[in-house]
Amino acid sequence: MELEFTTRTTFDKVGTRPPRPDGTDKVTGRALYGADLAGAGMLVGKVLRSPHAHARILAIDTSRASALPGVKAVVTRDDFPGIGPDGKVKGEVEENVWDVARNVMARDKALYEGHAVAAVAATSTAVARQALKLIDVTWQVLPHVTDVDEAMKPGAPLVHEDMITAGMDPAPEEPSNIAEYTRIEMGDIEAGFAAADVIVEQTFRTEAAHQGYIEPHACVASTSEDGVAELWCCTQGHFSVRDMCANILGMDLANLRVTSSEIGGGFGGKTTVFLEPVALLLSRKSGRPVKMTMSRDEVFRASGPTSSTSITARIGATRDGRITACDASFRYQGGAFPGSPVSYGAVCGMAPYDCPNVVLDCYDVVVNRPKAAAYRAPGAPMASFAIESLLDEIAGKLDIDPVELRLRNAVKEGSSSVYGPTFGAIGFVECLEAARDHPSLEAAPGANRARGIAAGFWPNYGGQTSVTVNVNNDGTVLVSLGTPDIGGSRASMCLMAAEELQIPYERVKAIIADTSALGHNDTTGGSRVTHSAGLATIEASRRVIDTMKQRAAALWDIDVEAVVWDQGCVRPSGANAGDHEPLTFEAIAAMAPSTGGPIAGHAEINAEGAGASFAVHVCDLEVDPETGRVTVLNYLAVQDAGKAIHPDYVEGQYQGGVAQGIGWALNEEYIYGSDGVLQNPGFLDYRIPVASDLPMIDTVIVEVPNPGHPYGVRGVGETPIVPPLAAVANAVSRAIDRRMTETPMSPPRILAAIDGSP
Amino acid sequence: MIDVRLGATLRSMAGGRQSFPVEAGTVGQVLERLQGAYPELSAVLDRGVAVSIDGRIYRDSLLQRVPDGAEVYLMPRVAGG
Amino acid sequence: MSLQHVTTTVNGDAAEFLCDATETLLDALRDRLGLTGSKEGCASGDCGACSVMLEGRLVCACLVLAAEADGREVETIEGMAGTGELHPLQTKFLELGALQCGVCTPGFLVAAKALLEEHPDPDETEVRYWLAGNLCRCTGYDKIIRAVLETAADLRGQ
Amino acid sequence: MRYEAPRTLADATGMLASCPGAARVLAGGTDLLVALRSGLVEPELVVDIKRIPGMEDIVAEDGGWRVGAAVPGAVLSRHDGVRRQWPGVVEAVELIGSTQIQGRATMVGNLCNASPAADSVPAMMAAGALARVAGPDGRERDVPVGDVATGPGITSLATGEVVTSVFLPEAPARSADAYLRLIPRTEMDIAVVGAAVSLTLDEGGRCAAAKVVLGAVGPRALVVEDGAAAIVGTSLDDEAVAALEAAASAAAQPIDDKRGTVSYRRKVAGVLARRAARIAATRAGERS
Repeated sequence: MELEFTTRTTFDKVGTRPPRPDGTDKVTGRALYGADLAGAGMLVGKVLRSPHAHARILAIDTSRASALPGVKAVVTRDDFPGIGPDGKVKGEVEENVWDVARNVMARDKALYEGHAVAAVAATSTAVARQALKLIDVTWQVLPHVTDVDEAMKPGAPLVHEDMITAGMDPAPEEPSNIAEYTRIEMGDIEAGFAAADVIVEQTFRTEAAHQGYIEPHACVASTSEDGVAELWCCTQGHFSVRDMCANILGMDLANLRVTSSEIGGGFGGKTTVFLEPVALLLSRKSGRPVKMTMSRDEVFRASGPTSSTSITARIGATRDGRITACDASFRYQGGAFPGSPVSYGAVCGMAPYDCPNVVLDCYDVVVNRPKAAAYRAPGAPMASFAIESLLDEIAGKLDIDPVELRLRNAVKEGSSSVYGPTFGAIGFVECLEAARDHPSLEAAPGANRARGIAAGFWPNYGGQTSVTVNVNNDGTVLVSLGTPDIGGSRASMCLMAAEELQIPYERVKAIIADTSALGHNDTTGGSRVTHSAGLATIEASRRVIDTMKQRAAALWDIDVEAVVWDQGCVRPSGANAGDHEPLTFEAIAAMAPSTGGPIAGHAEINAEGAGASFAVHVCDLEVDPETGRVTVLNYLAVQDAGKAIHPDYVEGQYQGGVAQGIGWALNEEYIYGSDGVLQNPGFLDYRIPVASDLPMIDTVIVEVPNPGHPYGVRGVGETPIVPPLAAVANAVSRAIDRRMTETPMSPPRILAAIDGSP
Repeated sequence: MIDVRLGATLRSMAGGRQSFPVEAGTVGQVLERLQGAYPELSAVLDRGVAVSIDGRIYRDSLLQRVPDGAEVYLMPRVAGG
Repeated sequence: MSLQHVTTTVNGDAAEFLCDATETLLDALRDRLGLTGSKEGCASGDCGACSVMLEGRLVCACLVLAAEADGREVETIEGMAGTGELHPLQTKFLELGALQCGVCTPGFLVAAKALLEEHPDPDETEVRYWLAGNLCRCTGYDKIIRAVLETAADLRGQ
Repeated sequence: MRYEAPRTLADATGMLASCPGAARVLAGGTDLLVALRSGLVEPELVVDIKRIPGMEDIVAEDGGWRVGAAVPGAVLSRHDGVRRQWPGVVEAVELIGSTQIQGRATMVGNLCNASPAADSVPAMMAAGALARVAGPDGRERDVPVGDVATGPGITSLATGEVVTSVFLPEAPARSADAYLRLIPRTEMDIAVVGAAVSLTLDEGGRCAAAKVVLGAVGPRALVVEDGAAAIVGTSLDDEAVAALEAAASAAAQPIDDKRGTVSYRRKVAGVLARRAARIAATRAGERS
């Protein structure tokens, strides 16, 4: 379906900051999250996880566990139907379900420390824990590898013994840990470097970060004897949970109804399944509802952190600061299965710049770590760390202001993107100018202090969306959405419906409906919801208006073409329309039962036309030269939102992305021991920023409307985490006069750089 | 005639050729006719692609019209966090 | 396994429950008393999502044994609003959009209320350090800190 | 597991002594509950000592202060008397965890947990504090706090023994203490390095006596005699504090682990000792 619209620029309600419809439940503790549901006869499910980084499972004996009083079901790999790599996929599943199935429960080998190998359902947590201790697994421990560069070396332990690198011509004959190779190429790289007056080259490394959502994964599954099942869980996409679970368990989609609870953060980490198929199986075997929750250490060890990376990049530029060439090698590990976001990352790193000659080599590598999941702008922050650091080096060598250097190379409408197509309306130049002109840039840093600047990009996407707008007889409106609300999207949908319907915001409420109530909705992710669900909400609202116009026309006995919708009323229009009193939205709603029945609008769309969002960040910080500790003093995030529907939550996305990025830059990391065991699976030693670590985070919302949305909306959630690694690194590097090339830039690492030791 | 180009991330998968002319009126026809006419694109098409038409990216819109002379790129499908 | 009988006061009401000796106060609140407003984010005292008041002192309910609550008074997020009326902190959090996913919000509100009762006029640094045991991954803390400072000013009548 | 909350010390020590399996004392519980939850310890008995009279009291004694084993940080840090005499001890206790942790965690618990990185232990040692230990036979003994922990997670306490209080002696005139630690964040971390200095100035402002103690750079807190010697008799001029810094770095016996490297800890031990000495001297000067 092709939606017809022209992008609006003046608004009555959109752009205001009313309280969110789900807010009161959230400030009173009433809102129900994944672990908050309880049912009669509910069992507790727990997972036994591999203590080894890499080990063959020779045998699993569950007899002692099954015999323990209170244990109602035990499942292992033998209970999972085999899905071949060509397994038929039901519904919309982006991920390779075969890999997801093997990640959910180990088959022949445990591929990382924390990989699930068995699960039990019991009458209490204590019994379930005891039962796990009674499961006997016979292991053959294998050599392991957790580092991306080590994993690529010939002779490295093979995570999958039969994996041949895809994308190489000719295909290699020997298996390796390189799952896929992609080359991104444009122009003439040799000529590009030949034209350069200055060339900079460095190798960069970033350690894996975790999304760090505060709510651990949780679900309740209930399966009846007839095979019909219900699942309640915290997820970014209950439709895709349904589709993945049904695939893994061989169920019909109609037999599984999934309800998304309130969700306590996701950032990409709740776009796949971990516990859900296991809970459904345990429920099927026990005949009772089963609740499963991850402990925090399970979240770190066995959900989906992001990739660690190793990147070598070289950029050339002319004396006047024009980038002439970039070649780079991006090496990302995606954990124990293929699918690291390496090529997205590579593209996003260079996308802000008009560079005619590019070669980007991308390696998707497997290692003995948990399977990477999406994390906010997957792959982009690491690539931008490398590219934006090198741009700062060029700015330094050429003595050009770093914002000015970026302005000289910034893509604009009509520029070719590094990934091919020509950019439409984008706001990168506007963001750079807003950053340059912002008053916070006037304050000059002092001793041991410095400022860092970096840009970021994310393309955003649309996707399948289904929304219903129901009009009640009292004139209030209920919007049913299928995209879980993580950061306030219900408020934005209510604003857009109220804007279209020209009724007060307070008269509109929104809920997240379950998978039985709406058509398919893609997952909340990729910064798509305000754009796509917004588009569908607007479309559904317009259908409500169409129906209201039809009702009024019928009532007045005139053609529907002779009525117009104007300021929340249906009015007759034109010479022959007669002299009828306008009917308000409320009046038509009240007459609905006697004029044809309920009034509802719905839209089932595949939203296209997502608009890319660019950002520019400015970080001021101070380094303690004797300890290497960093204090962030000021931070400014400028980003193009297209149109901010609810500015509080747009600012909140910018500020939240900045905080996560600062954490990743300074302290967050996965630390593995030589045994391949994660050493810091908790919030004590996986150090996400606390309130006292951060300053206020200043924001500027740039609004260059996206022509692909009736209100000009661009997604905003991903881009804010792209620039901070480089913004912080550029500031630290200036403060200590040494280039920092690794994250996290922890105090020991910074002090080592200051002292010149390795 | 529509000149379909490969986005940068896909070029290495198709033996270096970058431009593939086809007669087509919709995205669905574009993909179907590419499949028939250019066996070297099978690896690209099998992995699933998005299609950029004049800078706007379409992921699953086989029915989308493609104007004659439009800038058309095949792209990898991107989701996000 | 024999269970222990605990008599306590929760949000001003008498409450009794049976629990295993290893259960925490958080387990008891959520699983025995159905008060799921206090959240388990870590079970190790690092995230503050289970912040409650025990005998008038701010604590993490995950670091208190349920049996310890015998004869003690507990206040949770569920007791924060008055009858039909939100606490000024709750109102301000809504007004300023000081929450996104909302799972840390109960802990922040309980902790912030304790702060304002002890320090009615905190500066930004004091608020940040007082709330350093409450992790938020969505907001970058900015709007939360502003909401607490603004509520403090409102309560002082400024 | 059994939970008991005895009302007398004799009951507590008796229960602990007679328990055939592993038994643990519960005061603030901020370490014990984490260990319980993770399955690191599975005691048969947990004895909550908070209902024993006196355990939550801070009492003046011989010009100093006796701090009960169940006094949480939140109470200690509001105690003006202790803070006036031993500001470094109080700031060390205040650094343990968040506001919520402060509502529970106790100085004695920090001592008996025997972590090499315990914040309050170097500060208590620099203050010359004594731990009072009660045994099941009804006898009490006082031991220097530095003798309680003998290694990571290991104490010198016998079965059935409980530390009931810590005595902070009267601080001499013109003396003060300070404690600094290095953590990557500003809060919610375990010390990578900790340094406590207490010192006394003479009437001329020169350092008459000093104690320097380091945390997190050895299997237990380390007394740096050479560091104290480097500043005693000086006016804490640059040369003297540089000697202190060098002595502290030399004395440190750190390990490489997830929280820091040997070279980093060694260097920062010196930096923090120097900075803590300067703070202590300034405070002492203000008190003369």
